Amino acid sequence: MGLNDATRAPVGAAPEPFAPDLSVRIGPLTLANPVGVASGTFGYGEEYAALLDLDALGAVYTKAVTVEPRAGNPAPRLAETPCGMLNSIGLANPGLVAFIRDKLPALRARRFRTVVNVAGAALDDYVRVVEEIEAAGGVDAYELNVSCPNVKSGGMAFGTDPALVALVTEAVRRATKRALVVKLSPNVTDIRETARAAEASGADAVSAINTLVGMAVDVKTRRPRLAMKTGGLSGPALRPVGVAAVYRISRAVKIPVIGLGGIATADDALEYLLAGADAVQVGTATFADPGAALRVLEGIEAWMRQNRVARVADIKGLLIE
Amino acid sequence: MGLNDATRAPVGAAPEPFAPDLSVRIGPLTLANPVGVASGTFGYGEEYAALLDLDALGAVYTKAVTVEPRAGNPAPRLAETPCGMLNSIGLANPGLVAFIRDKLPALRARRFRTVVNVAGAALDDYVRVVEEIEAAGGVDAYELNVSCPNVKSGGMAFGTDPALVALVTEAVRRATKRALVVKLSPNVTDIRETARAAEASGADAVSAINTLVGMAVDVKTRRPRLAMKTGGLSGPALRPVGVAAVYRISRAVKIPVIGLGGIATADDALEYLLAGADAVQVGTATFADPGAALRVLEGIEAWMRQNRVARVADIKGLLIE
Amino acid sequence: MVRIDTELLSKRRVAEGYFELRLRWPSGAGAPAAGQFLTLRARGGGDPLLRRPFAFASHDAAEDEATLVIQERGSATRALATLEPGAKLDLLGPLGRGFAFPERGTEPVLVAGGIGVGPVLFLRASLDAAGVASRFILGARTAALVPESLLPRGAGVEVRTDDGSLGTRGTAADAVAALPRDARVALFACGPKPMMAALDRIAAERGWPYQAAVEEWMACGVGACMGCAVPLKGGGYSRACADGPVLDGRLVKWD
Amino acid sequence: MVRIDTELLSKRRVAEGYFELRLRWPSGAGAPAAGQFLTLRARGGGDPLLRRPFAFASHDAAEDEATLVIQERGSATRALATLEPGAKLDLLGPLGRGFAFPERGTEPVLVAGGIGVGPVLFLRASLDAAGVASRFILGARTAALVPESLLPRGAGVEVRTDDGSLGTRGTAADAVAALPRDARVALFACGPKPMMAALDRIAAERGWPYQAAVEEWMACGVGACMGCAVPLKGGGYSRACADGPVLDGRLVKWD
Ligand SMILES: Cc1cc2nc3c(=O)[nH]c(=O)nc-3n(C[C@H](O)[C@H](O)[C@H](O)COP(=O)(O)OP(=O)(O)OC[C@H]3O[C@@H](n4cnc5c(N)ncnc54)[C@H](O)[C@@H]3O)c2cc1C
Ligand SMILES: Cc1cc2nc3c(=O)[nH]c(=O)nc-3n(C[C@H](O)[C@H](O)[C@H](O)COP(=O)(O)OP(=O)(O)OC[C@H]3O[C@@H](n4cnc5c(N)ncnc54)[C@H](O)[C@@H]3O)c2cc1C
Ligand SMILES: Cc1cc2nc3c(=O)[nH]c(=O)nc-3n(C[C@H](O)[C@H](O)[C@H](O)COP(=O)(O)O)c2cc1C
Ligand SMILES: Cc1cc2nc3c(=O)[nH]c(=O)nc-3n(C[C@H](O)[C@H](O)[C@H](O)COP(=O)(O)O)c2cc1C
Ligand code: FES
Ligand code: FES
Repeated sequence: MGLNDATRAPVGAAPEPFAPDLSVRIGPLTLANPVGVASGTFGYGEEYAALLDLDALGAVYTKAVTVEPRAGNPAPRLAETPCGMLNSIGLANPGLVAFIRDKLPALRARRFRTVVNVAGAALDDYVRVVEEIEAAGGVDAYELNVSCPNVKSGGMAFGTDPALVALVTEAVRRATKRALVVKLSPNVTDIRETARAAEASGADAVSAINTLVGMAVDVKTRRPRLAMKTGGLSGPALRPVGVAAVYRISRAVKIPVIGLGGIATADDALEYLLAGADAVQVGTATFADPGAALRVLEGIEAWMRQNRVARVADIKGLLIE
Repeated sequence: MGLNDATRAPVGAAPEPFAPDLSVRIGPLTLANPVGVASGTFGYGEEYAALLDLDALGAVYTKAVTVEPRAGNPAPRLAETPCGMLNSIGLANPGLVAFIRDKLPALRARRFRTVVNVAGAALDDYVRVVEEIEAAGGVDAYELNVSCPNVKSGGMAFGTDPALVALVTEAVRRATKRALVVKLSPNVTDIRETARAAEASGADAVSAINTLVGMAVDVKTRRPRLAMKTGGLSGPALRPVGVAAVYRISRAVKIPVIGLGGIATADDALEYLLAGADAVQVGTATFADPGAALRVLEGIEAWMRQNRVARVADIKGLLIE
Repeated sequence: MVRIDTELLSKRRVAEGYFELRLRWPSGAGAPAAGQFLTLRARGGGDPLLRRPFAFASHDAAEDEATLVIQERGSATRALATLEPGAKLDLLGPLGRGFAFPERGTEPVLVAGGIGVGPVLFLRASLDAAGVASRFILGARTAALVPESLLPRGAGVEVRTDDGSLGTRGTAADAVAALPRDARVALFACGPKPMMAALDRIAAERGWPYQAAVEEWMACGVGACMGCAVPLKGGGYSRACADGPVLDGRLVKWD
Repeated sequence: MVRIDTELLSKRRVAEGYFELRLRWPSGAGAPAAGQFLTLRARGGGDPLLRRPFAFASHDAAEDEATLVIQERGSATRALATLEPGAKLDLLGPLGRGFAFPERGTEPVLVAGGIGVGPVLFLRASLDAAGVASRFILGARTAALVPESLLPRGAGVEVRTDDGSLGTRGTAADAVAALPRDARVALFACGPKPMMAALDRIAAERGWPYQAAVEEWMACGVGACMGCAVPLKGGGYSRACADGPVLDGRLVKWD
């Protein structure tokens, strides 16, 4: 691995061809590149098919799948905040059966890696979703959403207690040999504890961060902007919180860390990779620019070329502390 | 208390004169109005004296005072982030003796209420700062900074553990009869627990929130933007987190809640007041607009007039849930 | 559905706080139908963060042009109001499902309330082009909020204002209620919720079909985020962006 | 120190990526001294959030005007570069402590590196006005980065470029090192840290006084936040905004 600050390269010197290796390993799975699209912001892939080359993505993390169909929370479910947004979707999804019947075939036909985001109200729900999708086949990995702040009796309790994170991780671990990612909540005192619990219980990677609990009030109508009052904050506003989380987690566990939260540009993603992430996800930024994830990918590749970084996994070693 | 949506008032009808009562009670203390300037963003008041009428402020929350003088953290200490900023000042302050000698006389001469923000590395430090300032006299209240994320062996440990919050609150409570505010950290799983601990231990109010732990990396230099790597996120970006915290705390405790985090306009402050705050502080916004706090105050007063709200404490009752 | 960088051709004020934007809409982008919308990115950077949805108010395939009618409400629409011809626009569209053509034998009644006028004007023009006669009712608070220059020419155009400052005093729903009960009306509407709810009551009572273009906060605009939920009477939700914005108004829970 | 809303009078490009802003600076705002700065709010709203500091490059009390020399670096300076005369500016100043006049009997040597040129030009003009002769040395990477039209007229003006494309090849510090060791030089400088550090070594070795204008990230600009800490050799920090920006260069820890 060499580092060659291209800004200092002698003017006119043609750089010799250099092809960085963009692939990333997550347990048994190899992603073609480090850039995925975040759960809940990209449906099940097809919604954005007209707008970008889906197969160029490293991975699609699906909207959460639960055992039963869920209609989701009352409206309004969205509110914009400074450089960010709040959502209280409430895990709206067609449920396990419809997912397997209606969404899986299209996902199977794609070249990108499919990571199914799994949620539930109880431990058995997580296991059941994974078992039945395993039986159906055709996905590449699971991401356990133990951290969604929008469901009262659901994810949040799991995600903030290391012992519960361990329980759910262990149980799902027994149900699949595929790559297992545990998605961590930032709404905790020390995110390293839940990360360590996931690692010790067999997770192949952790992803961080899910949304922060937030609220906004419409002063004119004097009502909370979301029907559920509080929701999850995402977008550039929370990027510093995500980068700090990834920095800390990556120094506390040995498994890969998938960084997300406010990534909109290649520089944003490189912040995460330098801070210790092995891969990244682009969420809210897709809403503003449907091609954001691909532009992030191109920018990472260009940066690696320019700086002659051979492998994505080498980037974290370049942080000067 | 009446509510009269002025936007629906018949055109041309002159509103009858209406003078809202802006005062706010915090334990034994009455603030002339609900708007203060947040600790660490306004020095000890005099720095901004040329730029606004200090005496119009409801309160000045001073930069933290510690027993010993502190030089603070290495530079750089600041970084800008989307709609926010990171700081790692490290409680730089002249120390207790110099505070009493050099800063207190000017504070005493002012009409605004002085709330001394107190920090320390150990329980005794908090008590000592309060005892000696009590002996010197001339301040109106104390705000215990048990939540500063920038000092390794300091505030953070206190602020995230309800038992420690209780300990330090009790100890300081014995040292003063003046209004005692405990400033809570948002870097916890459930901020209601630390709020309840403060209430049960004799605090007259809690203030929320302090900064969130965050980090930013300069991709060009490949270094963390702050010398201390992580720092505290403040500014509009984190306002939704603060509003949610205040909403939850205000439903968990009976003592007043002082809301802050990202307030830049009167509407921002009204979000907090509707969500359950009894008073507010303006922090980072002062950097962009030195007169921000006074404009917030004017806007709150105008809104109260327009909506015929008699007392600040009535505002929280107007939230339609 | 495409994302394109295109440009503003002209802008003009059409009522108090309302303006019409004419923009280049290249044929490769696909022809929008009445009721469909686009989303627009107001400014680079993080603030405002989300794209903003606006309904097409017209489309001219021969000229590669489309128009929007926009009301200044907040930061993004204020920024739009200051744009000059030639300004670059980042657009995504056409999105969503537009109005379905009225069944043969029905009498189409088009109802626009306030800023809902754009898609209803577009529908009127489409019906005109197909040789289908329709009634056009516009409701507004006051005369200053009526974009008179945009109103369709021809028969069957009626304006109601709350204060009677233009046209008949009253609401658009009053005008609909005044239609003969036994007419075979097909309602098409876009406007504020109270108006939409009033039309729903009339439609239910009289058994009229009712195509309603709804408005909800949106994040993705393409059906991926489940953010734009419109509650249904039977329980559950439709997505304004992908199942709508034109929904069966009699299934929507309006209050 | 005041906060004022004032306006841009003119803008001109003075080197590659450098431009000079001429702005209205009313007499009521207080006369700035060389080395003092102002902060400027780039845009309303939250992004960019903080005011940006810039040194005064000149002040004309008779005309109520001041100038800044600015380099495009990021979002705020890029936004400034697009402003047109008449644009409103939200300014706070004059801030900080400027250069102290040289002691009688010393030979003032003024050293500017890169974008540090503004305050050094201002100092030169102030000394000229006081009838004090000074040497002016400007260092830049290459000719394109030298704002030639701004360079002082008269004797003792020297330009050095790293690549020799204008003036002598070499750095500004080389030029200072070449001065006679036993001259009673008083150094005044503003520029990048490596240059400032090199001057410190020369000043220390030869016992020359050294007034250094420093640059640090700022939040408040008025001494209230402790954000702009400049580390000192003896331990502790000075605040760039309130103790500086002109500090005793021999006390600053430059690396
Ligand atoms: C399918 C669809 C079609 C639309 N067509 C048009 C159109 O043709 N012309 C037009 O002017 N507007 C239309 N709108 C509304 C338009 O999207 C909003 O006015 C715009 O997003 C406001 O952005 P802003 O930044 O100016 O205001 P903001 O600062 O975001 O909001 C200002 C205020 O406007 C209200 N508001 C804004 N957006 C919405 C919304 N989506 N739902 C409910 N209330 C809202 C809120 O009360 C808010 O407080 C449409 C919306 C949808 C969903
Ligand atoms: C007292 C003082 C006087 C100054 N005088 C001038 C002047 O006369 N002319 C001029 O062009 N600039 C001057 N500066 C620097 C100027 O403030 C910055 O260039 C400006 O804030 C950049 O804002 P931005 O949004 O364009 O760039 P940003 O996007 O904020 O930053 C772009 C890059 O510039 C660098 N940078 C920006 N600000 C600073 C800083 N304060 N310290 C170190 N590195 C920084 C960083 O590497 C950053 O990555 C001065 C700074 C200070 C503290
Ligand atoms: C509308 C929306 C829906 C989301 N739904 C889910 C979900 O179903 N499961 C999940 O694990 N995370 C969900 N998230 C969280 C995102 O995957 C991501 O963790 C978060 O938004 C931060 O990243 P961002 O700032 O790039 O959006 C959702 C986020 C948004 C904005
Ligand atoms: C530069 C800076 C210094 C701060 N110093 C202190 C401090 O000494 N004590 C404290 O309790 N909070 C301190 N804070 C936190 C603020 O008082 C406030 O809680 C936080 O910034 C959120 O409010 P805001 O978004 O309005 O700034 C500091 C914040 C900033 C930005
Ligand atoms: S806005 Fe995303 S589903 Fe409709
Ligand atoms: S910038 Fe706040 S003390 Fe200098």
